[in-house]
Amino acid sequence: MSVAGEQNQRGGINITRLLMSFGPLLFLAALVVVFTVLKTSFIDPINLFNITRQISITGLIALGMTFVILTAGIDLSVGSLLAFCGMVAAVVAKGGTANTLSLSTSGTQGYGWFAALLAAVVVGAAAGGVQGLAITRLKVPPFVVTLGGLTVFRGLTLTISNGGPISGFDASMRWFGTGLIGPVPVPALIFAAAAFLCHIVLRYTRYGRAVYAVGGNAEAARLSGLRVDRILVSVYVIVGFFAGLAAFVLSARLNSSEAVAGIGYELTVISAVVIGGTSLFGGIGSVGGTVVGAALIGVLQNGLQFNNVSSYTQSIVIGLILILAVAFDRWLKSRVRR
Amino acid sequence: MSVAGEQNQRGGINITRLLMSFGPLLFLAALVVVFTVLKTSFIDPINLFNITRQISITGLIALGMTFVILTAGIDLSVGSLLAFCGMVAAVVAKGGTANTLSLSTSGTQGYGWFAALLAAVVVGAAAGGVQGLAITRLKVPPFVVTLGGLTVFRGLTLTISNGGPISGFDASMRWFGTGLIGPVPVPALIFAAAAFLCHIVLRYTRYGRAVYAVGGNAEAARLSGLRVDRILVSVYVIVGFFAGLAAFVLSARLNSSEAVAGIGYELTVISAVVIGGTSLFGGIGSVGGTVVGAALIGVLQNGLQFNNVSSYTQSIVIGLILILAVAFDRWLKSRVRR
Amino acid sequence: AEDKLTILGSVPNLGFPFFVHMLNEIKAEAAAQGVNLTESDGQNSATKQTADIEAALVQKVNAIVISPLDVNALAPAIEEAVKAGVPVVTIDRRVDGVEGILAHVGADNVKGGEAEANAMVAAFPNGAKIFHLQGQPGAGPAIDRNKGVHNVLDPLKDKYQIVFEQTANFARAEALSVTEAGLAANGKPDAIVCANDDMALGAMEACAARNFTDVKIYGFDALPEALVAVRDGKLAGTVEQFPGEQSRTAVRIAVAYAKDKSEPKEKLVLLTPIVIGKDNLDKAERIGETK
Amino acid sequence: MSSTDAASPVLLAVEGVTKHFSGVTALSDVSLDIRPGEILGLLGENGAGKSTLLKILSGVMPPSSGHITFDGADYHPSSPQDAKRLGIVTIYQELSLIPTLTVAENIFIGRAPIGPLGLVSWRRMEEDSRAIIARVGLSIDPMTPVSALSVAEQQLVEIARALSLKSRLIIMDEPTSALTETEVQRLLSIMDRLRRDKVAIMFVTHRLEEASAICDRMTVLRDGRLAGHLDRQGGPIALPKIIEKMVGRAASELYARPAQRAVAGDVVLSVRGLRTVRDPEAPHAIVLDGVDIDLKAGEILGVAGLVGSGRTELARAIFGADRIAAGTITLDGQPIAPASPADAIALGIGLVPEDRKHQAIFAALGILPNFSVASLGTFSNGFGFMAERRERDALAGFRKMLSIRMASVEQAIEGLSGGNQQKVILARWLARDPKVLIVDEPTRGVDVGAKTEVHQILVQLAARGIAVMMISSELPEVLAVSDRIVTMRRGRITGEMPGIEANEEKLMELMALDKRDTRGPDAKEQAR
Ligand SMILES: Nc1ncnc2c1ncn2[C@@H]1O[C@H](COP(=O)(O)OP(=O)(O)OP(=O)(O)O)[C@@H](O)[C@H]1O
Ligand SMILES: Nc1ncnc2c1ncn2[C@@H]1O[C@H](COP(=O)(O)OP(=O)(O)OP(=O)(O)O)[C@@H](O)[C@H]1O
Ligand SMILES: [Mg+2]
Ligand SMILES: [Mg+2]
Repeated sequence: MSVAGEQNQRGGINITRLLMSFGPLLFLAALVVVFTVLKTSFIDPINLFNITRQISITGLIALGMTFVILTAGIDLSVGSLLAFCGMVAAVVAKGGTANTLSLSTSGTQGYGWFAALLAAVVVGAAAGGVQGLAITRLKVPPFVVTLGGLTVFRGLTLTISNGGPISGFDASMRWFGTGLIGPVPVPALIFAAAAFLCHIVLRYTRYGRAVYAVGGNAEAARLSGLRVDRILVSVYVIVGFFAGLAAFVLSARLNSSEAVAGIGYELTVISAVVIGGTSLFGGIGSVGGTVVGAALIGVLQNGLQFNNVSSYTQSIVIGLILILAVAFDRWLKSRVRR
Repeated sequence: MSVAGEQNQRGGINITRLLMSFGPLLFLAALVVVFTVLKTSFIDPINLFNITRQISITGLIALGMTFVILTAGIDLSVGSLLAFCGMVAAVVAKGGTANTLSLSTSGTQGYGWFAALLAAVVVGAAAGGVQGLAITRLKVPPFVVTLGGLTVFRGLTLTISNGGPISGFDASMRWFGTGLIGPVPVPALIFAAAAFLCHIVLRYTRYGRAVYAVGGNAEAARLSGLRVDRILVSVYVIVGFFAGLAAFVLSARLNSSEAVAGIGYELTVISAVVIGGTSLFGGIGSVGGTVVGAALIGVLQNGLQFNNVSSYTQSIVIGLILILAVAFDRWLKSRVRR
Repeated sequence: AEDKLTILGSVPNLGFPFFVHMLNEIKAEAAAQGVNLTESDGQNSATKQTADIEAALVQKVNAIVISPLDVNALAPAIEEAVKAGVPVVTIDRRVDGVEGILAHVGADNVKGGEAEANAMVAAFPNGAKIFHLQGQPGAGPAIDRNKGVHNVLDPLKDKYQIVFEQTANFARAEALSVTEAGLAANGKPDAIVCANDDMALGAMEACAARNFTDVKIYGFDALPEALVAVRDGKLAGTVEQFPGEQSRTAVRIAVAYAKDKSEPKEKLVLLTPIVIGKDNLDKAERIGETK
Repeated sequence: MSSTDAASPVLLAVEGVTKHFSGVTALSDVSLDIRPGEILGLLGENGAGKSTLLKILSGVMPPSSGHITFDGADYHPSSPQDAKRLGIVTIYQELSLIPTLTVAENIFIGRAPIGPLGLVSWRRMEEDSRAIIARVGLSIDPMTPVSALSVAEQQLVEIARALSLKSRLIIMDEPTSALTETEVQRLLSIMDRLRRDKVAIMFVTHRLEEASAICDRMTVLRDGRLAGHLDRQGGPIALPKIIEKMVGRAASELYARPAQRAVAGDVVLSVRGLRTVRDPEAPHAIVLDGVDIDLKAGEILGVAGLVGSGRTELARAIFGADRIAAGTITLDGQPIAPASPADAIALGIGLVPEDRKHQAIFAALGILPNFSVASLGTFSNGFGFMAERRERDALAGFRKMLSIRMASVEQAIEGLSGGNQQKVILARWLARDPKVLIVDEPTRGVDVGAKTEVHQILVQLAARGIAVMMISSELPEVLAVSDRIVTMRRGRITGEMPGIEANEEKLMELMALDKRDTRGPDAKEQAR
């Protein structure tokens, strides 16, 4: 290989890198342009902030899911776990399962927002940890364990709340869902901060390296001295933590924790991660991609609703665009071969 | 290697073989015993036939899904595709989308059960084929393509029927859902025949062995001269065909094709396949296992219902048993050398 | 307890509070009548509900009280029960075309949708700009309620414009984000008509966030939470279909027949749905739960 | 051996073939030809482009430009099937067996014997495949899944499969890299027989003695270009001539025995009575049957043995990768019981595994993370953040020291040639500066030049006081680098001698008192 070849190679790699992150981003930009042309008010700050707030719930879970999928795992239980953590948060916030129906409760009975938040994330992380242990100790594939979790957590949630919602939180808790800092919705800020943190962890820490290694080749990782099982458990703890955090924000936003919350979220969340370029076979992917993937789904849904497209047609369009976005990304990458 | 060693080895394989299929089977047997002890009428032939009829719908799709998962693929669209094919069958059977509500319609307007059946399976196979082509040509992972398919087919179904069901088929069509041959429900017979056929195809034909090879290592299969892409497309055609067949049987049984049919079936179907010992990583599995897996889920649901277990508790128990069944299977296999 | 009668009480989906209430009332009435109850949750699947009926027939229940998920899809199972000589009373959703159903107790969802739209029309005699949030596409009540709303509004198209019509799948979180999009795209509407209370409460949050407190929002089902919102003036109204009364009546009819073959006085008991507003809160069945 | 019949027509001719991979030119204007009944050696350093050329010929990838004819007709295969149909059969460098299927099914992939009803006859498949693998000296049960076989056994299965296909040209990309002398000899004699049957063979190997012994002609590649052709004129082609063509300068001695070093120091690692259990996940693994072994600081201990003698198991047991049933391991006088590789690594033990693709590399990841994965602690600060600067500097050092050829450290490791991948893995362990380094087939697939470099590295490590245990199936290599050599057979140590006294005959005698019979009665008894 000649020196010229080497330099060329290096240039090639940089272009690939750029395109790898730009593929979904280009697609996102195109969507925004199309929707703006269709209806200019689409890019009103109000609407854009709406979108950021809307994607923040599934986006938070998608951050955790990125860790899981990077290890070649999957977590189907996130939607149910979100409902479960939300219910736990509600019980803690209100000091019981009794439903105070007044929407302006001062919440004196309960333990306040901080305890609720703590309860949600701790329960989420613990539930994730239990699933992680089932995966590593019982050697049951993640798909199966978390599919079981999907029904178990839903059953637990319904049992706690007896099917109904628990509603009415105090203003300090609701702020996390509905508040603004300047013009920016609080949930969007929470999502941004969490995404930044996850990016740093995955990109710049020893732990992040280990996650990629385990996903890239678990056997080689073990023979390189990584504690593969611990790392696997940890990613399910992380996704559970984020499900808990998302549950808290969602409950705060709706002023209610519902037993039916989060149904089908697993597919939205996994879509966001995969559209963002993370490989379901592990080892390849990034937080930035996931954020773009979540944004793409959010923009698509909002934009179609914005144009009052019939819900039947929406389903069809969203499904096709999902496939096309990933196909476009693949095609771009294949243009610039490694 | 000595002759003694070889025999030993061979013996080992047979025992394992047996246990591999017996793992879930033992679990199933245990469940049946437990439910019978709890309530003797559980093993009434009527109830057992009810169970076989109940599992036949998801069971049929699970047969097709076995092919897909053997190639390390997945199909999330089956539930929506079922609804779509069911709607197509209804339109053909009734000659339009008009809803005749009477149960005793003679269906003179439509094209009869055979045309409906044909339409359902052809549309199903074609839809599967299109997804297969998207997977092989656009290089989009099966998870993504069929997730897109999940929403696209649902949207199409709703569009055809404008949200409502299409009901009221003639007696000859309904026979496929509600008829009996001797004491045996027709859907159960269809399922049994299809399972037998799939077993023969997978175990005793070159095509079947190629499916295993592609799932074991697609690149190696390609280097060995197999037409990997064609085989991949074919398995999605097969699962689509079975979704169509299941749709026909379901519509016949309910005397109605609903736009909301099949929601969440993908998870039940994949559970059946995986509980039956088929590996989500491809290359390992069997039709027998899938049948046992489907039966296990059916028995569990029926048995819990039979004992009037609350539906919330049912969710919890089903989720846990799903995990335990697979864990038990793993544990058995790890006890006995291959 | 050997000779105690057993009845099956089956509802479409216990994930929704409406049906939890319905089953609770069935339970309470069954206890009051001194019969055993086998509970069934359709889990939003016609096949599941069918399977539950089949299991109950094997167990030889004495009567079935059922709110079918889908009247067409459950018809064959109900027919089977009738053929097996088990009396069936349907609640809320009426199954046509099956001979021999003992009785139906219900309040028509189409009528409910009409009542909801009429209440809105009455509140805006001069016409209004309307958002309409529909239920889960394909689900029976979603279809019927949608039909009812359109029955009233379609002839009045000129005055009552539906500028934004989307599904929010009966879910609060979706209603919130769908309404947000609607508000951003179309500005403030005069009224939002929703196919259930959960969506109404979600829409309410979205309006509150934009300080659009004078939008009249209508829900459906008269859940306690919605009743409180109506009381506080945050929702304009919600449709009451008396599910509890329906359930109790149905159980009474079924048990009476099962005990001594006494035919019900009426084969068809129809309760007229009403819209609960601030002024008639006391008519709401579950007002007692709002304390 | 008959030399090529110059009169016979050319079977396959390659003219001016070039292949680019986004910026890299893997092949540039390469031409060669081969006739029926001829064995053509294709030689060159790691990354010279040999595998790329062979993949083009077997239809895996198209050339960027150039012209190929087969049997006088244009030949543009678009898939491996096209090649197969013409009777071109390939044994790939990266093994291409299906791990989840049985040996028999792998042999009959796509052409399972069909019974009367058009259904697959499993009985015939089993019987026929038993005969086919017997040809290459394998006597395993054909119904064993391939995933349970060792690398060497897999390679033999692959060879057996290729030989069982009707072929006019067989392309072999490093078929012998995992084999020991016995199997290699058997393969060479089969090749000779095929030559007499007028089959053409293209043969790639880094073991030049082998190539010299069997090839009629050789084509040598260097940096993707043709470096020249060599012809057997009367006798075997001499090694120095080959090396000179390969590296472009006069050859030094191939396996230069490093100057004898100072006598080794204290015993660092001591193993007594080591036994392992039969692992249900790897039922074919050799069970260690009471191994005693000592490893001294500053020495290279060579471990020789036939395929399946248990050398890999010994390494894995010491490294904590497999469960131990009985026996003790002491490190620096302290008893240790590593329950996982992480434990062993923390104690200062390193292992370069034999199966690079499955056990060592992270194919999709860059070279940098591949390099530092075992030393994340060293290359990160107290807060767990990576010190990337230090990491890059360290890699740059090793890149120079081991002359690793790469475009950039960002590049995915799968884009490197096999030899260069191996060097990255060596660098991974060197970065940890272990007390004990076990290398299992360290030069598998590594070219002569690099091989010598690896040997030098091992010697330097020993000189720094590291205890090195080298498992190798290449006896010349064992003889060249080892200070001391032990031989293994059937999970037991069968002999030991100073490197200086050893020669191939003595070792072979200790390694192979009887034929490959690794699962004999005693091994089995032990398994209970
Ligand atoms: N898929 C690929 N993408 C990019 N570069 C590649 C690819 N395959 C091979 N190369 C490059 O082409 C060159 C030739 O590689 P090749 O595998 O043909 O070497 P080789 O002679 O077989 O080496 P070895 O003896 O190590 O097997 C190398 O520089 C390698 O990095
Ligand atoms: N990673 C592994 N995990 C489990 N078993 C393995 C592994 N690698 C090799 N084996 C087992 O080792 C057996 C072959 O013996 P082994 O490889 O130990 O012999 P060896 O003396 O190391 O010879 P060689 O290195 O030439 O193969 C195989 O049947 C295989 O089951
Ligand atoms: Mg090569
Ligand atoms: Mg070995």
